[in-house]
Amino acid sequence: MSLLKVTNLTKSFGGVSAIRDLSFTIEAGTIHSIIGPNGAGKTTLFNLITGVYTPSSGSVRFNDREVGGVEPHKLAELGMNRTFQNLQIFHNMSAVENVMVGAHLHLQKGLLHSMLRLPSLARSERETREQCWELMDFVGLAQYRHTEASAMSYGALKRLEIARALAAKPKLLLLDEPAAGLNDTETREVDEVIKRIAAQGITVVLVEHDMKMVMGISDHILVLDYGAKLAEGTPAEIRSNPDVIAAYLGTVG
Amino acid sequence: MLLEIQGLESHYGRVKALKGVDVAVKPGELVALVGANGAGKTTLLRALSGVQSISAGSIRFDGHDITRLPAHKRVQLGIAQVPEGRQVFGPMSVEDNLLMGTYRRRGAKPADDMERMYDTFPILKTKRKQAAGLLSGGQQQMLAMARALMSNPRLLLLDEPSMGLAPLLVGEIFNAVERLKAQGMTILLVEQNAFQALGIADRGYVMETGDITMADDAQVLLGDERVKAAYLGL
Amino acid sequence: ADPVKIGAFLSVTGPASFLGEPEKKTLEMYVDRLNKQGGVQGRKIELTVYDDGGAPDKAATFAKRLIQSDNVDILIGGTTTGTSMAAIKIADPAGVPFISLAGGIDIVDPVKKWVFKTPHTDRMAAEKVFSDMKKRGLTKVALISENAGFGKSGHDQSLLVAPQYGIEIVADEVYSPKDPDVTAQLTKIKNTAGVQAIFNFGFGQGPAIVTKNYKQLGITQPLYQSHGVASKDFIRLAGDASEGVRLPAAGLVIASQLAATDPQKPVVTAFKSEYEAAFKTEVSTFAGHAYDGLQIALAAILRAGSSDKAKVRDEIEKTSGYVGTGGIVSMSATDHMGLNLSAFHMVEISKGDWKMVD
Amino acid sequence: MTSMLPPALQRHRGLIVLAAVIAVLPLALRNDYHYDVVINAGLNAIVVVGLNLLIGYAGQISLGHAAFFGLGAYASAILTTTYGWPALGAMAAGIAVVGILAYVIARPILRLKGHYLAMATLGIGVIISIVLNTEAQVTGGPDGMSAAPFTVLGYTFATEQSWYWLVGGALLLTVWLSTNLIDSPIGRALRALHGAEIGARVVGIDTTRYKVLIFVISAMFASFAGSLFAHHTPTVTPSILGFIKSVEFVVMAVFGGMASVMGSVVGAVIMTLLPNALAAFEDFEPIILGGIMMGTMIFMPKGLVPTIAKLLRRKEAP
Amino acid sequence: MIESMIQFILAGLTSGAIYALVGLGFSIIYNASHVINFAQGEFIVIGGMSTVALLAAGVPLPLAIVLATLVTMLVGMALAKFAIQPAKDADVVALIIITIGASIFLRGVVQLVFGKDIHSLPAFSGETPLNLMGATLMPQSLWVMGISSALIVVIAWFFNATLAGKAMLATAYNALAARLMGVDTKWVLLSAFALSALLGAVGGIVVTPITFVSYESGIMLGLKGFSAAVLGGLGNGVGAVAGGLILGIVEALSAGYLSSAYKDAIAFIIILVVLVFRPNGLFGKKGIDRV
Ligand SMILES: Nc1ncnc2c1ncn2[C@@H]1O[C@H](COP(=O)(O)OP(=O)(O)OP(=O)(O)O)[C@@H](O)[C@H]1O
Ligand SMILES: Nc1ncnc2c1ncn2[C@@H]1O[C@H](COP(=O)(O)OP(=O)(O)OP(=O)(O)O)[C@@H](O)[C@H]1O
Ligand SMILES: CC(C)C[C@H](N)C(=O)O
Ligand SMILES: [Mg+2]
Ligand SMILES: [Mg+2]
Repeated sequence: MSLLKVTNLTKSFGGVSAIRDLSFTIEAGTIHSIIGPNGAGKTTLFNLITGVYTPSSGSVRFNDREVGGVEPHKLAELGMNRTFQNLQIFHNMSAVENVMVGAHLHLQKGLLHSMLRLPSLARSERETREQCWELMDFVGLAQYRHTEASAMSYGALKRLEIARALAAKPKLLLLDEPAAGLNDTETREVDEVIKRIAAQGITVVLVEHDMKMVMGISDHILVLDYGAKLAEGTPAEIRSNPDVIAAYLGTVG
Repeated sequence: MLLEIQGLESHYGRVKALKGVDVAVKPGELVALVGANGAGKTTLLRALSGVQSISAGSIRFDGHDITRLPAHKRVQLGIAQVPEGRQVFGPMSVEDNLLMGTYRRRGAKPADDMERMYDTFPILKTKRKQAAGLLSGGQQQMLAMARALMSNPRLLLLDEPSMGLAPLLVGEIFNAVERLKAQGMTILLVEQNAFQALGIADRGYVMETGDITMADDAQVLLGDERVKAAYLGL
Repeated sequence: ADPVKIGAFLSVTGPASFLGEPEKKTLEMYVDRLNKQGGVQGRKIELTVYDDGGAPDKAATFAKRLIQSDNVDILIGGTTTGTSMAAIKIADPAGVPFISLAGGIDIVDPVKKWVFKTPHTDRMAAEKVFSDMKKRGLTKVALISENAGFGKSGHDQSLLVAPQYGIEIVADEVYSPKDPDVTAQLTKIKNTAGVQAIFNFGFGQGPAIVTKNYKQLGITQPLYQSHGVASKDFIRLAGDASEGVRLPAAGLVIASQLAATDPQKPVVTAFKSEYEAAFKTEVSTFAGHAYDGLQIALAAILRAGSSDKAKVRDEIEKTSGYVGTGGIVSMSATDHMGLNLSAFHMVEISKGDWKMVD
Repeated sequence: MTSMLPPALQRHRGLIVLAAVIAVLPLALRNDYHYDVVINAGLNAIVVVGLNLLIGYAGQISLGHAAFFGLGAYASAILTTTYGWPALGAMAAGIAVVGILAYVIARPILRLKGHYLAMATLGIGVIISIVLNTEAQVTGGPDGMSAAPFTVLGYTFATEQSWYWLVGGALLLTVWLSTNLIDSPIGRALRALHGAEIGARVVGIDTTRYKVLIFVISAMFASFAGSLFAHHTPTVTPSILGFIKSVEFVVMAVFGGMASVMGSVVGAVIMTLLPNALAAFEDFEPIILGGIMMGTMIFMPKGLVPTIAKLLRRKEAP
Repeated sequence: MIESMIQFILAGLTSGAIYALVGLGFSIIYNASHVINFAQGEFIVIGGMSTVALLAAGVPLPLAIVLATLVTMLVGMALAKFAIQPAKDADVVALIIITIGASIFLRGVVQLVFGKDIHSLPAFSGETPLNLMGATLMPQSLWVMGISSALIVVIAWFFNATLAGKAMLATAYNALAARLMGVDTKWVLLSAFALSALLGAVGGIVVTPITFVSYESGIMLGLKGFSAAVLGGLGNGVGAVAGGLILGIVEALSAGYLSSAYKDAIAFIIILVVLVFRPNGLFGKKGIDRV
């Protein structure tokens, strides 16, 4: 059974369709990339899958359950999480607190419990902080353990979002251009991180323009153009697809 | 020298982000600046544009000391920037964003320039009445580039202009930069895509935690082992 | 000797500043003058004034401050009924004599041991107006009142006493203190069948706007105001529209028109000229309320021979035949105001000035 | 120095300092008026601590909180006098009613953002105040009404001293509960939805639920303080729940420091004492008060307590 | 009863035009800085009061109006320069508190300089009511409406058709980017305050013959103007005017047909209902945060 199944999905803004009649599936345990020209609808697709937008029509099934239009926090509970192309950092908090917010789902949230600060809460807070520090180390942010988010550079914040998403222990992780703003060496580090995430059994959906990375780690690639599917297949198939080369890769790929 | 930076220091609160940076750019030169996340590249460009406070050092532009000059006067002198994170005027239309690029060019006829931008980035033309904030990330990046060019600057500061662009467009951006250089524009280019940046640059600087650690011809840097290991992923 | 301490809390700012400001000026001027003349019984008078801005809760705090912290011997003030009522809760239990300058009848009815007041009550204003209407054969009356302290309690009193004068209230509208326009309410009144007169209860700018809108709509039935507008400011603001408006007022504003035999005449004439000489603005009855309050207090202290609070209170209650700006005051254990309708005149505005009609 | 304290105490540094101040302050209070001002400051502080949970932490502004304070006050006044309820019962009823009311209005209006939310809360405050002003048979209208004395288990709080300890205790309780709340996953969720709402939703935070929750809690704090106020003040009048009063509460919160529980206390105390202290300047009072407000916010835009805390931290650091 | 209906609407238009003028002032500063200037009401008071004082000092009305407007603009610019600009790192709430402080401060100054009396001005074209199908309207109301309409046209033109206007908007949307485009953002702030002070002063002068002016008039007018601006959609000139007129008309119709005691409450209920269905006001732009 596939983890995510998108069928005839359409989203229009005013008269313009950003996603049109799109169908595809994502198998559990794979790294699945989505590529396509700027404005092809990749981020919109992420927004539809994660509940930020409601589909105009069509269906999104996650774990065999219809989730089109379901609110993002419910999807997070079901095991979906993501990062953003336009960063969604909590600038009013420290780096590690940003990650701890990611762990929210798994923490005690009783009102009385919190207001009276029962001892179990204090303990769990301590533990969560430790775990989140480890996650920061994992994505290569060890040096930012005690930094405020507002004092971090763009590239560091991109990784912070990955750590935050991981803290939620997702089944499905959607990454929107995780390597943007990273140099080749840093990109390789993120590459490693993604592989290790996948190795833990988390299904990864990746939107990325860095073809070296995409071709290197993807099990499967979906190419979008003008909101519709242009091609689908293994990296090797995509790399040699003339339509993809014309619309997207050019000769650089 | 068109641009001469000496001993530049800058702080965020108590954190020193620039620790005495020296950089010089000759007229018509294309200079690349590479460095890891958090090295201080963005901070340097912000300081050059006058939107980041400077605690020591000096900046000379075309013979004037502009260290203390307010941002808008620097634009007037011909310094334009494509900032990190694009910084488009979200609620304003694409066209109005481009118009804002001509703000300091009184008497200019923006219409022609605008057509040129639309030729380079056709998607912007289709979207010209659309609010800039609704564009996709890559489309916004094109807009930021086009907007800066609308001011027809003498010195163009580019902070990761290829970020978020599709491979075809990355090529297009680098081509455009080369064209601008050929037309005589002076360019300071910050790029994570160090390989390509150094590939088209005359000279390059390497920045590490607020310091310039290497400065040389671009080709030399491309061949340098340390550069290869740290920035080119080789 | 220790000074005599008088504490005042007044609405020098806020919606009732129209009233509080002249009250404050009056108190300061006379205390100053008396001190130059040597004070009372050789003791200086120390006056402390706080501005409550018209807010009852602030008034209560200032009353507490005056009593507890400034240790005043007597309290004067409460420009409005609301601030006075709040302060009563402090002053009465604390056992400090308190002379209010506000109109609400609730201040002295039921009688509270330590509380007195100087202006005519809102009930008396209603009575005076209704008796004038009755005389003119106007029995169907539209009421329009300000939706706040004074207007509201005036409104309630009007409803209460109307039947005694055979008056029927056929329309009942309100407006907010700062409304820029009340033509909607007045149109409603205009369209109410049988209205013979209009009565407006309020102070500040509201009544002036009511009057102007009344003129604009070309309403022909006579317009009555309360003693809340007994200040030249009203005429100045309402302009021509105020011609023919009637209101009850104390003798002060019509000093020169009082009969030569009127015992109030010398008192009000003197006060009026002193006030106007000092401040270059025309006197209002509100200044008079403060003047009366101060005089009653000082007289009581003189008679008591000390500022002992209990003695002073007893002496205030014994005030008898004091000729003030509001009338001739004779208090008793059951009447802590001591005024009757006789000193309340019906005044009509004519050629931009007050004209006594009764 | 403070870093030597065990963590539990360190978390409550502010609370400990506050308790110490409350304990010794009576030495400086010379008469009932002084007590009165301090008691009012304490009551305001309770409202503002709650309001700051909403504004400072969750980033949702309310320009109508005086209405909740006022409703609590009127509930206590009406129930204890007209209906003869016991004080605590009336207080609980007031808190419950305000909580329910806040819950009902929270859902539709908390979808609004920024100034639109400010407008909506302001409107609700004004509407409630007009109702209380107009329905004079129940509320006494503009003249207001009084509550019965505050009697708990046969003990009547009659003296200012007894009120001082009562309000001091209530404030400490409020501060303690609020600090705990902030320092929990719930508090973090509130700050997160302030920082980036979509980001918060996507990692699993039901932002609507938390906004409603904190709106209701802060309204209930206000109602609680309002009930106490009703029993302490001679008369409850509509002026305590006007728009101006709501603005005052917000000013206190921002002045003391957004997202700072102790800031709220300090802000409330200063902004309550200041007008009293300036009363002697008569006509110059507004100029001085306005000047102080502007000056403080210009030079300490984060508010008093966070700015001073930052300065102290800088000194402490090696 | 069509006559009274017309009368109610005329009454509403009179109040509404006043609210609209104040609302426009809020919108301009909002457009340039996203600050809600709670001292906007004070601009009205300063404009009105200075005119009154100058008239009393023997200055002829037209000159008095010009001088009073200049005084108010100076005050507005001083406010921007000394109170708003220095607080550059402050977030919006802190700036709002500054403007609240400024309003208290200015109220104090006005009270000291001009006293606490309530003042009026002579109506510009007499006090003879105009008759309109049996309903009446003061000529001054036409002045208020006329001037509001003229100002809205000018303002709409400024923001939609001039680069300076667009630069002002751009500054509010993204001050950093505006500076990188060469916009002198300090100057923008200064001119926005000057402009909205001008609007306030003009408003104060034309409404004083109707509503009077005193040092405290600014509070209520400020509240109504803010409501008008939000109802219409912040930053939108047409919206502010529509919001003001709707507010005025709802108040008048409620007073006329429902209950004068609850007319203000009804107006706020309408605002709430509108906001529930249109969270950015009637004409406000939808938020455009993309992720
Ligand atoms: N809320 C919206 N309103 C209007 N148009 C939108 C909206 N969101 C997206 N669009 C349009 O839909 C198209 C797809 O945008 P999207 O952000 O999904 O592209 P993308 O594939 O992620 O591109 P990029 O690689 O540049 O990030 C774009 O043309 C964009 O302008
Ligand atoms: N607003 C800020 N407050 C405090 N520190 C900051 C702030 N912005 C940046 N810094 C710090 O200053 C240093 C330089 O940051 P800068 O953004 O200039 O780096 P960069 O070289 O542009 O990195 P990137 O490649 O990630 O964009 C970093 O250590 C960063 O953490
Ligand atoms: C006319 C005045 C005597 C009114 C009085 N100040 C009051 O508010 O009650
Ligand atoms: Mg995208
Ligand atoms: Mg950077």
